[in-house]
Amino acid sequence: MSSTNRFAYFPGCSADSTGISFTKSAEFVCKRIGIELVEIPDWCCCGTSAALVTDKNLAVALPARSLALAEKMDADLDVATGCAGCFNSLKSARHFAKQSEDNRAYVEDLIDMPYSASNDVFSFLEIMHRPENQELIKNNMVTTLHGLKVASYYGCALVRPSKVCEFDDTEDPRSMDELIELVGGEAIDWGYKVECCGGSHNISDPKAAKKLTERIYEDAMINGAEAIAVACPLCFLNLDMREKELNAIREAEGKSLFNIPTYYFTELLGMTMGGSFKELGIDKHFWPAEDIAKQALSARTQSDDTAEAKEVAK
Amino acid sequence: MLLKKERLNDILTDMAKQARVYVPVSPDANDGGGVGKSGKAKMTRFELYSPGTAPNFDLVNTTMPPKDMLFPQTQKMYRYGFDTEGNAYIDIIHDSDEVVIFGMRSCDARSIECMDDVFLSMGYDDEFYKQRREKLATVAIGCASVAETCFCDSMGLDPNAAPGADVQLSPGVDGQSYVVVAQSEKGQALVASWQPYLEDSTAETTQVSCALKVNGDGLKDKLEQMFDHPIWEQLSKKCLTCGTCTYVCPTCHCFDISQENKMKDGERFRCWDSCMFSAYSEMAGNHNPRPTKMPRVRQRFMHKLCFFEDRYGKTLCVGCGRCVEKCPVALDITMLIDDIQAADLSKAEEVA
Amino acid sequence: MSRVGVFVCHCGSNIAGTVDVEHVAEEAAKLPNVAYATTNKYMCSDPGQQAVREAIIEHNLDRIVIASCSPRMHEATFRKMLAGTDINPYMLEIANVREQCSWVHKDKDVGTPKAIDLVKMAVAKVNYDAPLTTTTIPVNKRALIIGGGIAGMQAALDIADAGYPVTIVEKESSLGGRMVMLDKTFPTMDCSACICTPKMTDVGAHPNITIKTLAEVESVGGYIGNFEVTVREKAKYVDYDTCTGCSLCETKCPSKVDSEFDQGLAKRRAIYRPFAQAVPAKPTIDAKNCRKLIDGKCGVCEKVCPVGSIKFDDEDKVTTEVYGAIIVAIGYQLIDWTKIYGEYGGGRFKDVISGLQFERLVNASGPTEGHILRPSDNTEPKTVVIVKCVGSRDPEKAKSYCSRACCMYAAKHAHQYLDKVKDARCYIFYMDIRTPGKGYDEFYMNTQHDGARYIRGRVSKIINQNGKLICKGEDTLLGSQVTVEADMVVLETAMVPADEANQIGSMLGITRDKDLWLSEAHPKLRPVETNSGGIYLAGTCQGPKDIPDSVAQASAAAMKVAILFSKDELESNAMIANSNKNLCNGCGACVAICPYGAITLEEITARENSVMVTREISKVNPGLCQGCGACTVACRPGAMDLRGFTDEQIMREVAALCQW
Amino acid sequence: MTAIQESIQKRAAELLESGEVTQVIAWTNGRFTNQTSPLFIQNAADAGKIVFNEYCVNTLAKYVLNEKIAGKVGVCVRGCEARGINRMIADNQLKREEVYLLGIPCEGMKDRETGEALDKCLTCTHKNPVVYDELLGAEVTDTVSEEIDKVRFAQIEAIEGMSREERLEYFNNVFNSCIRCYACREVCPVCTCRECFVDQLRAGWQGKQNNLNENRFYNLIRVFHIGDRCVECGECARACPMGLPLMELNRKWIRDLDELFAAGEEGLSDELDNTLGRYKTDDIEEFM
Amino acid sequence: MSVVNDTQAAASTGTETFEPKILAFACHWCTYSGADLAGLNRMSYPANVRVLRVPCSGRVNPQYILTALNKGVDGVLVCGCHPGDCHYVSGNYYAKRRLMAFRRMLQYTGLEPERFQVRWISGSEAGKFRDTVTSVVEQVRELGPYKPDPALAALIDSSVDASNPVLPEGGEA
Repeated sequence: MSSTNRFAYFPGCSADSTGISFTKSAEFVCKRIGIELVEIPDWCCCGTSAALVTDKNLAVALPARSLALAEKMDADLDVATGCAGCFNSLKSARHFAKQSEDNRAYVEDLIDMPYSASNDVFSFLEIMHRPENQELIKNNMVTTLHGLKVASYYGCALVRPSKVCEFDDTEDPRSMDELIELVGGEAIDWGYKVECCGGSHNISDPKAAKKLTERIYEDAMINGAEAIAVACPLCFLNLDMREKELNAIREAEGKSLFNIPTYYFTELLGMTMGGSFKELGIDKHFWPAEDIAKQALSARTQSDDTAEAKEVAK
Repeated sequence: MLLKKERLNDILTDMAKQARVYVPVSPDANDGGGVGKSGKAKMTRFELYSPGTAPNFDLVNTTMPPKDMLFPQTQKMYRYGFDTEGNAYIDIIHDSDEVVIFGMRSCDARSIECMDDVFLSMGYDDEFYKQRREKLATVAIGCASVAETCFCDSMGLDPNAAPGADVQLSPGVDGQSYVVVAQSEKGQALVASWQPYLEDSTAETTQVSCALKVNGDGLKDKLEQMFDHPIWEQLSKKCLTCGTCTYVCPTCHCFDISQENKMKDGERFRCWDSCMFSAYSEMAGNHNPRPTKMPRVRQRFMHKLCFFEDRYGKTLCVGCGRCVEKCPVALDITMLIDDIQAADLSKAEEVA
Repeated sequence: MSRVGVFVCHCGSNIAGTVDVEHVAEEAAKLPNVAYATTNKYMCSDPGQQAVREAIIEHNLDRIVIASCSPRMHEATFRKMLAGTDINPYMLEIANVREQCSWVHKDKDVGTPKAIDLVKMAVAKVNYDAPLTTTTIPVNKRALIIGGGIAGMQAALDIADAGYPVTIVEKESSLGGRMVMLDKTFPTMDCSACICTPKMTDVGAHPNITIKTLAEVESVGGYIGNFEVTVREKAKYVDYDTCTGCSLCETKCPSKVDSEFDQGLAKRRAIYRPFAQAVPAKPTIDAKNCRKLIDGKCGVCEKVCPVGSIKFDDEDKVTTEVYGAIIVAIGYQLIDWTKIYGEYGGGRFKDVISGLQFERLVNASGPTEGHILRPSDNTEPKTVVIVKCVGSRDPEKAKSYCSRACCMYAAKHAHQYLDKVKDARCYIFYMDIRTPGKGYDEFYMNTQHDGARYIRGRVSKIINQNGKLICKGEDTLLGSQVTVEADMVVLETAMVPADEANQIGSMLGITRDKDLWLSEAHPKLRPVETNSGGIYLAGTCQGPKDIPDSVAQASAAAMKVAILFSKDELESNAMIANSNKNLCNGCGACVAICPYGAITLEEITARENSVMVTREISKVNPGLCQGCGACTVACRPGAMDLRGFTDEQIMREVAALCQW
Repeated sequence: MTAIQESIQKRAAELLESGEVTQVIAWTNGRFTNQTSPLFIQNAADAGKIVFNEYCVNTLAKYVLNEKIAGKVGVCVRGCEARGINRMIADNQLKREEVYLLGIPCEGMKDRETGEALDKCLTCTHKNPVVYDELLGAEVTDTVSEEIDKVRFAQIEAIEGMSREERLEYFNNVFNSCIRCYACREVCPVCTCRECFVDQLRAGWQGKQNNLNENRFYNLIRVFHIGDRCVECGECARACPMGLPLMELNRKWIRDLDELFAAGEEGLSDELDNTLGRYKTDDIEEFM
Repeated sequence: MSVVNDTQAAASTGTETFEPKILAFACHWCTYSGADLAGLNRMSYPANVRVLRVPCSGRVNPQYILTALNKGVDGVLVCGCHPGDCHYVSGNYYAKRRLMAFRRMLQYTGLEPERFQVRWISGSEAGKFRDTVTSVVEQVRELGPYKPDPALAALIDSSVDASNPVLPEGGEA
């Protein structure tokens, strides 16, 4: 693991589209706390989901190619990526190559490029969770979340399988919760941190997918969440984009409606560092997210939290 | 008489029909190998000649001396046991072949004289040695060059002449021929058998002398007073007490008699032993009069340079330089002689 | 010259049928040193043995070879026979011409020459046999038992009843171990305390038993019959000689801390007995929580104590004593599931409890006086989910082994719950049901009849929602997902070795398996012995087991000790390793390799080449050496040899064999 | 080199003068050009005899066993000597305090006849001493190539690549050439038995005859005895008057133990931990 | 010359099929009892094998194996308890390491792998004992006699004089 805050950056396909808010907010936070991201030249599709099911070789070759390019660019840089899908395929490819000399040679053969698999791969969550970066985040805060009740949703790809991801507890991850608490939010205890969001079923079996998404909102609501934090553009999409559809169905069924906006954890961090909603991409959400964010930041500034906020802001 | 080098092979081939002929061979000459290809040692020795063997008569000295032909490293002596009826028997094992050592140097020829003294004089003949000795003929070749370790002329030898050999070949200055002189009856018979290949002429022969000179004057007399001299302690420190010097020495002739017993029969044999080994002087009951390296080193050099001369009138070192070259720690007999000559005798008395 | 007698057995037709025994004897007679060779119909019979005895005298034999059945069969018989003659019992070799010759070869032409060879080998070896004797080691007839749980107590009582003094070293302040924490025991459902506490009392009152509580073994030296053991008894701050156990101090102490005995479900004081029936029935002060000992303010107990037994200046007591045998009964602990199972809340859900916590909840003298109440809100749970194999049989996350007792106590918990709570529902998630034991399967069936619903599958997730514990899992029999809304979840967690296992193991030279359970000497045939002579295992320190098994093993270990103590002196094995001090260069390779710790280095000073030299040589303890010979091969100098199987003997056998 | 020679001379004189050691073991010149020989000095005045150049082919470690009887021994240690010293301590033949180690970084020595690097130095993996009391001269920074194992085991692989018949012939040639002078044994810092198995005539391990069988037995058992402890100083092969490739036997053992049981290199510490004196229950299984 | 001892005669005359000599080291606790069990079950296997009982496979010094081959057996088999089952806890683990390395060494220097084998055979594996012994005998029979030093045998017989069957004078003790 490199100890510096300089990384080869793998943006992934969602970076400028569905995941624009993640990209904007993550880059904002990185800039503030001095994490330098050097985009990997000529990076390509990480091969997640699509390649994995069609061709095993492709599933290794695609991410390995980008990793090899990163290595070529600067052999000392570890790779950073935001998207959990990208993270998982990159990390898996490296894990495969690391397992034996034969595997590594096989990968080199596939991509026709030298690849030593020495550089590690990290997600933004893991990077920002590092103690030294937590310290930096704390130093850059200008306000807090004032006890905003946040359910941290990790999804499937960040922590599983544990032998590949080598990050946090597979069943009960805590890293995002700790970051939320760091910036003054209240990380609520809930049960669906790592349950399937149904994303992959949305094309093949949308009905099943909605059920999976719904139970996440449900548990968040029951446990009093005012917001859900995510660390993956796919999770985000599946929650944020579906909330309206879910409410429509629930309304028909006579069930209570959800009103829980979803944020990238980087947006929440960015907010406390003084980033504007536009800078962070909070204005780009499907489900309106600005109001609750505003409330969290300002409405309670007059409340009892003021003293504490100042304390933290220091 | 003159022998052209190109006729050597004819002579050897002829002789090999009558006798076992041993000639100096370097492994490179025969299989082009050396370690790494064949596993054969990087060393030269006398090997049994057969057509196809490529002798190397230009070697100044073989790594291993030719003493093995007379005094093999392992010599079976007899078998014994119980026969099927339960009666004891003993069968003596004899060698019966004629042997010619062809191409030995003056030093090696002298070494045979030393061994003759040991095994065939002073009223006791060693049967096993005698058998082999009687069937041995030696052909010496005078040295055309010397090695840096050669010092035979300091030990009273002449690199150009080996009076003890049955035949002396002296290399001509042209490098193409040898002058042949028979020096004994056996030699005359041998030379007679070569007649078809010899020319009745003569040539000027090369004369060489050793570059390494050692002062052996008064050495024996001085050593006689030095048994208890402290110098031995210092001289022996570097010795590993391996048997290299004794095994490459052409005159070392110590042996051990041992046997291999099976249940109902066994074999007695003798094999080289070395005064450098601790077991050499160990007695029944484990007492060892030479328990450490100092007395062993002292014994070896005293024997070579003093005791042997006492008994047989000649020094047991023939100046071949093999031990000088092969000692893994450069415990050099010539330097040792220098040290002895430089030693202060009064110290020996102090200790004594 | 030795005088060997060779005796070839016909074994009726067993040998004579395919081996020409007369010819074998004829050939044997021709072998060197064979003074006499004969045959006999049945060598092992009385007349056969008598014939040997007579031949020994008549032919002045000094060693014998018997060509007969396997030495595994009658070597001991013939040794015993020789013991009655002038010949040392070890001057004997057996040629196995039955099992390994006449029985496996059908043809006399094949069997006979082979038999002759086998005799040759035996003769070759017997020529180099040397008379062997055994040495004796004194036995100190005092036993040390480490651990005062049910296994330790049982072993202590058995040994003490046999008349030998016993010392129990217990790390807690009372005997009882885990068993006394349990409510009831399966399958009889008798009250655990009712059967355990009388044992504790018996132990406490037994004249042959000394109890050292709050004590730890610090070091162990010596060997079988002669262990030198140093024990540290921690300061109790209460003078047990004067304390009457009135417990007045306990009621007045102002410090309240979580009770270990009640698994954190109740509080205790800083001066306390872990539970009412503790033995010794006297309190100790927990220095970490005692206000007086922390900052000098308080001392209430001292004030209220009617007999002045409180001693705040009490110190640890370290004693070293000699024992002849040691039984290790340090038990087990439950795996700390909270660090491993995030999917079960990782300890954050108050109503997800361990089986041992349930035991305390259901216990009449427990924190709820036997009412099953949720720890979170003291309400009665109407639905309870029991999850089995938490940490067991889970090589990915925890342990790969089965903890053996959980199937039964899960059934017990279900039974107790369904018995105590009306209209209750109980679901048991299981992988397999393993109920081998008397009355065990019946008990499990009864539990099912009680209404416990067994679901075959693991719980994959517990979600805390509105005070309910949503347990998600799979019913692998139905092949469908199941979700149970539970009020309380009981995790039947894996047994793992006690924290001390590693340290005690290395102190006593007991190997540990991959999970750190202490290893028995042989998994089948020596289940309570260890590789260190005189050290035995009892109870769960050797591996997970239930109470009856623990007790049985404890009695077995006690029996082993009683057998040891029945002799005043131990006779060592005769065929043991032996170091030649002239050859030994003290390299210590044998010391490292000996599985019994039988070899030590010893300094000797001797004259060598007229100089006095001090050097180390290896020395074999005849009491510990079992004669495996592993050291002999490790000994490059050839100093170590094995009596009865010396290098020389084996080489002679090889040589004889090579001449067939 | 000259600087190191001077430091050795200086320190040897000081150590002897101060009485810290009773003797210093180093090298001195032999009779012939580029020939050196082990040197033992007891007087500071003799320190000038000490030579250190690129022909110091002798590894001095074994000497301390004999010399320590007279008192603490100062000895020059390069990588090879240092590992030998460690090994002798591990084997309980020597105590660390019985020797004073003058550490010398070494880039390898040359053969006086060919002027080429010695075989044993080509495969050296520790150019700096692994243990010493003081280091004379700067550590050799040009450390060991990562490819060293290819060199170390090149011969082994070449031989393994031969057919069985070829290997048999190859080693029969080796064993046939052995004269059993035991220089390999005497020079070896691992051979520390009080009486070698060869000399234990009563046990009858080794016949005294010189023939292929007995020579094979000697050479293979020599390796069995030292194989898991060999510090690869290469002295056995260098000392062999017949020039036999003895390290090809040692190295085979070394590599097998490393491959099978992760033995690693010997002589890096002075703790006793013989590869054949321990086991793992999950050791590789070939004999089911 | 006449003296050829009986054993040599036996070896050299029965030429139709070569019958190898196999030495099997068997540990007392497992393999030896496995071999006994094979007898008890009246299994049959070739008579070429001679079992040498040792307490434990850890007692088997590699030196025995080479000695046995040198002295004239054609193959050596070492058997012990299965790893983990050693009566003495660890003997067979040590044996495994030693013999594995030694076996590789013998093969490296040119020995046929079939001539030295190691097998774990428990007290109940009578069938495995029979099968192992049978297969080793067959394999070695296929290889032919072990001739470690062909030159040596020829040399010994070249010159024996039986005409002088007396003790030499002054013979050594």
